[in-house]
Amino acid sequence: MTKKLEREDLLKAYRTMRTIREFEERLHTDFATGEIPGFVHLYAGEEASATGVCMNLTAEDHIASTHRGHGHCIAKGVDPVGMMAEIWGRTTGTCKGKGGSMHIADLSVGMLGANGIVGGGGPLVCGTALAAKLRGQPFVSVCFFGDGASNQGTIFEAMNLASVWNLPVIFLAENNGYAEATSSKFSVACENIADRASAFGMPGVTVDGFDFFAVYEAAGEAIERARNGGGPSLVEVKLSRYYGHFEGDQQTYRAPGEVQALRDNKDCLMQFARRVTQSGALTQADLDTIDAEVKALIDGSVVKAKSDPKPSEADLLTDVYVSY
Amino acid sequence: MTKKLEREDLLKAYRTMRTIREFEERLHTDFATGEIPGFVHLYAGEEASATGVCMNLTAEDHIASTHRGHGHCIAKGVDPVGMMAEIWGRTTGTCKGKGGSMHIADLSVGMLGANGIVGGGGPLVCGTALAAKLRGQPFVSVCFFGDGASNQGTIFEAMNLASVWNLPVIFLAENNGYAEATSSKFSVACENIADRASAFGMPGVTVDGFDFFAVYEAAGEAIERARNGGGPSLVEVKLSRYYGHFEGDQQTYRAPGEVQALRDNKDCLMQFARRVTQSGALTQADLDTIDAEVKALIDGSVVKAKSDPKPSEADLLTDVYVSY
Amino acid sequence: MARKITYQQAINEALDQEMSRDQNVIVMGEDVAGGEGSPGEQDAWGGVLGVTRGLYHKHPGRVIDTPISESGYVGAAVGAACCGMRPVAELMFVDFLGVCFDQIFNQAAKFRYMFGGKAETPVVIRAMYGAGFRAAAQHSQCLYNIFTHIPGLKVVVPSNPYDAKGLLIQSIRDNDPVIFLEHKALYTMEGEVPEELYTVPFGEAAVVREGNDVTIVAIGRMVQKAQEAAAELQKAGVQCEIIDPRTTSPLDTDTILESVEKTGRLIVVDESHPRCSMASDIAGLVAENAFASLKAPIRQITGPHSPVPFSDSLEELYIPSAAKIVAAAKSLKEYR
Amino acid sequence: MARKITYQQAINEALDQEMSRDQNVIVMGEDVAGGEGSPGEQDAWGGVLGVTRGLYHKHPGRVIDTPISESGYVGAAVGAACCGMRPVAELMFVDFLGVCFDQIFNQAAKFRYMFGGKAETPVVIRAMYGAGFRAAAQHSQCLYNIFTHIPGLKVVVPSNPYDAKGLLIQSIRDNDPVIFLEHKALYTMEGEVPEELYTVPFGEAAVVREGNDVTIVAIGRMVQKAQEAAAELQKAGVQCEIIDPRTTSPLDTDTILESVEKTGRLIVVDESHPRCSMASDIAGLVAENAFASLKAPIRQITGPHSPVPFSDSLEELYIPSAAKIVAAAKSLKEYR
Ligand SMILES: Cc1ncc(C[n+]2csc(CCOP(=O)(O)OP(=O)(O)O)c2C)c(N)n1
Ligand SMILES: Cc1ncc(C[n+]2csc(CCOP(=O)(O)OP(=O)(O)O)c2C)c(N)n1
Ligand SMILES: [Mg+2]
Ligand SMILES: [Mg+2]
Repeated sequence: MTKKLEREDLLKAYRTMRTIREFEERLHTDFATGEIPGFVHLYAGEEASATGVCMNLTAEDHIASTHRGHGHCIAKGVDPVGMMAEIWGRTTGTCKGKGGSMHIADLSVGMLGANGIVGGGGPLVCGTALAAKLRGQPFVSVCFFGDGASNQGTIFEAMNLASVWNLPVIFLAENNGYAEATSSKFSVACENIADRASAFGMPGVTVDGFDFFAVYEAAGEAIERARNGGGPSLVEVKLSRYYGHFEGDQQTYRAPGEVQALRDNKDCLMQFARRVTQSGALTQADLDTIDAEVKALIDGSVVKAKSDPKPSEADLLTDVYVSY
Repeated sequence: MTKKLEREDLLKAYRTMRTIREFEERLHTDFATGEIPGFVHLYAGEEASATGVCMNLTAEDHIASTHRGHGHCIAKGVDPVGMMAEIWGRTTGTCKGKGGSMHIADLSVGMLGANGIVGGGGPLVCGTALAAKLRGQPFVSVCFFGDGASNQGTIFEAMNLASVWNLPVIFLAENNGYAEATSSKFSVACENIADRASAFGMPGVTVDGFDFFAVYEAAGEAIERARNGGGPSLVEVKLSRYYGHFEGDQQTYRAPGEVQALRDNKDCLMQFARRVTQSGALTQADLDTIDAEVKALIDGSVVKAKSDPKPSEADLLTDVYVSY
Repeated sequence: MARKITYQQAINEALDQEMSRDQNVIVMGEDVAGGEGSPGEQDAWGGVLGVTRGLYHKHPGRVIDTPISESGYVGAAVGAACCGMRPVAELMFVDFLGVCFDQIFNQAAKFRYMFGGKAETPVVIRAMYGAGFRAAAQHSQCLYNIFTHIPGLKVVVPSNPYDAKGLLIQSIRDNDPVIFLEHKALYTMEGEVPEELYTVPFGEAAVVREGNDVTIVAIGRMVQKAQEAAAELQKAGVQCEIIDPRTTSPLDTDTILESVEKTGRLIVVDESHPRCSMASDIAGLVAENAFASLKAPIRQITGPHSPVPFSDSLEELYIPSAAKIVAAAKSLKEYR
Repeated sequence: MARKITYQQAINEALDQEMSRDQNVIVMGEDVAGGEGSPGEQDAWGGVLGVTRGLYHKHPGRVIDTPISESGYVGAAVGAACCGMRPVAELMFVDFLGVCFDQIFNQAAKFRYMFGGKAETPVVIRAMYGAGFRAAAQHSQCLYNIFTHIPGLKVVVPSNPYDAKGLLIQSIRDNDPVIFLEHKALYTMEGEVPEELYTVPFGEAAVVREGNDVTIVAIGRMVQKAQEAAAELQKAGVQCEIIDPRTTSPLDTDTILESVEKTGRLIVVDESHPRCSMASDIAGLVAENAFASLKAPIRQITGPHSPVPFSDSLEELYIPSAAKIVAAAKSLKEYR
């Protein structure tokens, strides 16, 4: 049984989801001004996944993320202010401006990095999990990956390896239906990604990724099993991204109205708010307070990012090696 | 239904299996003299697999093979005399002495090459199958791979790709229980390799690889389905190699008596001979004739290989490119 | 030949025209067919930056989307080439070679030799390379050095629209495996490009500018930087000869050596990292074969020995600049 | 230090002693633990050529067999390194980098930089390289060039048992990702090796032989060829200075440049293919930084631009020979 969610937990979950949403909506707006450099892949719409999973984790647990990594970072505890500065290419960024959106990492909170290489995280979490296992520590590792990534050899190899070594790893497939413009119905040769679990001798389950509580429960179960030496699991969450593959993508490959319908009917924040207020666990005022605080936080992060300095020539060649 | 085996077919099957066996036994003997260069991985014991599969194929069909490729080559119709010369490093070899045991290929009979890279053949057969499909030709492609290779990312990717593109490919897993010294019970995280088929939306079946007829039937069914546009299949044959991973391997990782027991009780040639003579389909004299002819062929191939010339300086830089 | 189109359009046109000419030409890659299986508009994308857009409808069945399985589909392209197809596989960013390199360098590149000359593998692998997009360390590399090192591969680095079209057509018709690298910062570059089919041969460098003082060999996008520098240097009385090798393998060594024999001074400009680079390759070539003509040290101007940084402030410092070339040329001219 | 052991034993000993000293050191790879799950003798193998044999019993639980999933387990080693382990992953043959290169060059090599200095990845990847075993095109390559090109990696190419031990210990203790390459033809080479732990630092070349006429920089196994040649040349009155860089990244440029400043002549001997090679790298270095001292062209002696052939008759022609070095040195000495 996963831990029951107390008031504090619910507040935290909501705050996390709202922070991610606000962060992404703000980036969407700011990107349109042309000021934000590089590629930005937004996580808006998928907040319940990162949050539902990471609510089961501590800073000693590890996660590996993807190109669409902002949500995972925030949920795992990376400071959004540093993240915003990073995305704006500032020295105050999480990675001092050298990584950018696709490479935000913070090992101090167990965040192994967004990753520009689809499927890159699978092998890495086998390593962090192996370390925990060899040291006799009860830490688990989670690899987030997409439906597109589910066809990458690294992910398959990692699932087999985790099973063979009986590692505390959760393979968390975020099936948002698309890899860039390509449908997962085309690219994944079986019905559900979770069906692949049996090929690697592990349990697999598919859950509604718009429902924070469903994700929290399913991931929690897998994480608890892993923590107790029960080995790896595959958890598939079905969800959707609201924005394009990256900013600039017009999404004409999607059905007209597809996103709007999801926003209107399935939105994870909306569902969460309805459920916790209807059950009386939280009040609308609780949520409004968080909304306001989060908005201020993100606004502030942008103001700061814009005025923070960019790295200079002296930074170009530092940190290639520890020593050389 | 796979084609019924007539007398000529049975003679051909036996001749193929006997040729492989004789070829490999002879290499085993000759390797011990120290005269044969490089790495040699023998197929002895596994003849029913290559033969049972390739009896369903024509020269227009393609196969991709492995480091343990001699059997696949012979069964697909590569000339054993050229192969022997190749293994001895002679200009008269199938690859003019430039490839050696691990790279014997003959595209004129649809043999895409042994492969020094475990799992290398999976992607390649997706290409030959795609070509046939685009051209509207009824040709199939078979990828032979081992239990060890079944954990390589390339094989997983190829299975998914073949399924997504609905290609006429048969993934033929030769599960001989070991990858070098490592057990397939350790390395393959599910019970049977064939269990992985469902992860890629294709049928999977496991058969006794000592039984030529079982392999012939199972592969035949999958091949016919593929020829008729029914897409890829995974066929696992369980079998054993009699010799070490490569020549020189003492096989101390195997149970004492393991190989001898298989030779005594399961040998594919023995079983085949018993069945066809008992049913009256062939006589012992038929088989003896083939044995003698094969022995003469292989003896002759060695004599020839030993006296054939080695390549010379003029050959070193030819055939790197078609033109450069 | 007054028509001007972009580098990106030139590539699209080469693919289109070759597909029309030869049914064996197929295009495959992620989203090259616009997003297979998706419910909206067909051919919505044409690869990530739209380079193959429009081919899907013109060449039904021959523009093929793939799962994100680079080893799988690049290897499939190699296999298809073995039986006479002429596949053009798109690797999107060359930085992704790490997930499919085996199929390129151990399979495609070596078949012909390993098989004693009995195989032809006319596959083309297209990929974007280069810095300047704020795309950071995993989406900004050059990596042509790695391909150039491998016998059996040919490596093409067009620097302008005309060459892009002619070299891509040559790549498709060529009977060996070809790595065709497109600098992403050149996609919008315009230039005169004939409408008809033509080829630019491999191993023939272009002398982009003639001059007697310093030879500048520049790769891909760096040709532009060399041209900027040369215009500047002209004012300072330094006459540069600019050579664009167009293909790094085969390399037109004669043109390079002849130029250095004339000028006695060499700068190589290569956006990639410095170690075991095209810069060092050409420097080594000249130090061995035109030594007697050299009047000054050979200068290599490359990106630094560091990953490509994200922040624009750093990335601009990272990329070799015209200013560096100017300074190097002047110092060579003054060298005694 | 009179004890003599082989190169292979030196590597085994370094692993053994480091594993005893530091519990964070683990060894993983195919059959390095002798064949997990098999019914017969335990620790039957120790990697394919027995290099890790015996470690399994001495260090229970820390010598770990893997499936044939190089991306998987090399990446796992990288991930484990990120949280303070010191994994030594064996890639068996370096030729297999093509199935796991991404985890090495885009992940391990770039973490520190991409993450703004906030990561350490002390992973070691051991692999065999080189020709001479009649192992043909996919099991005989050098490929150190490729690793050397990549910023963030360190690349080690020991040429003798003493260095093998000391450099491997340094590799394990080093806080950056290290590629440790073992020439398979050196495994049986004997040499004096101290029993105690010691390190050989990175970026410090060994001057293997002193001489005034020609500098020979030789990589890995080529140091032996250079020594053979130097002995021969001595008789002909040509005094060679032989430099073994020991690590190609970092490279001890000072020792190389100082030597060329003394001799004025350089030969680089590199078993790999010629293009974008260590041979060209060092030639380029010297042509830029010791130009004024050069009395003759820089000669590169490498394997040819072809895959490694199988037949012994061809493979012997493929590998750079002492005779070629002798001829080159003589021609440089006579160069006017
Ligand atoms: C190895 C590799 N191949 C291709 C890409 C380009 N690419 C980046 S994201 C992406 C789609 C990923 O789809 P999915 O895994 O479903 O994640 P999503 O974007 O839907 O979150 C692709 C093809 C890449 N970065 N790395
Ligand atoms: C990519 C790669 N990894 C490792 C090897 C080394 N290797 C050669 S054969 C082999 C074992 C293969 O086992 P399996 O697939 O079961 O085939 P079998 O030898 O049993 O026929 C290994 C590990 C290789 N050649 N290529
Ligand atoms: Mg997706
Ligand atoms: Mg096996």
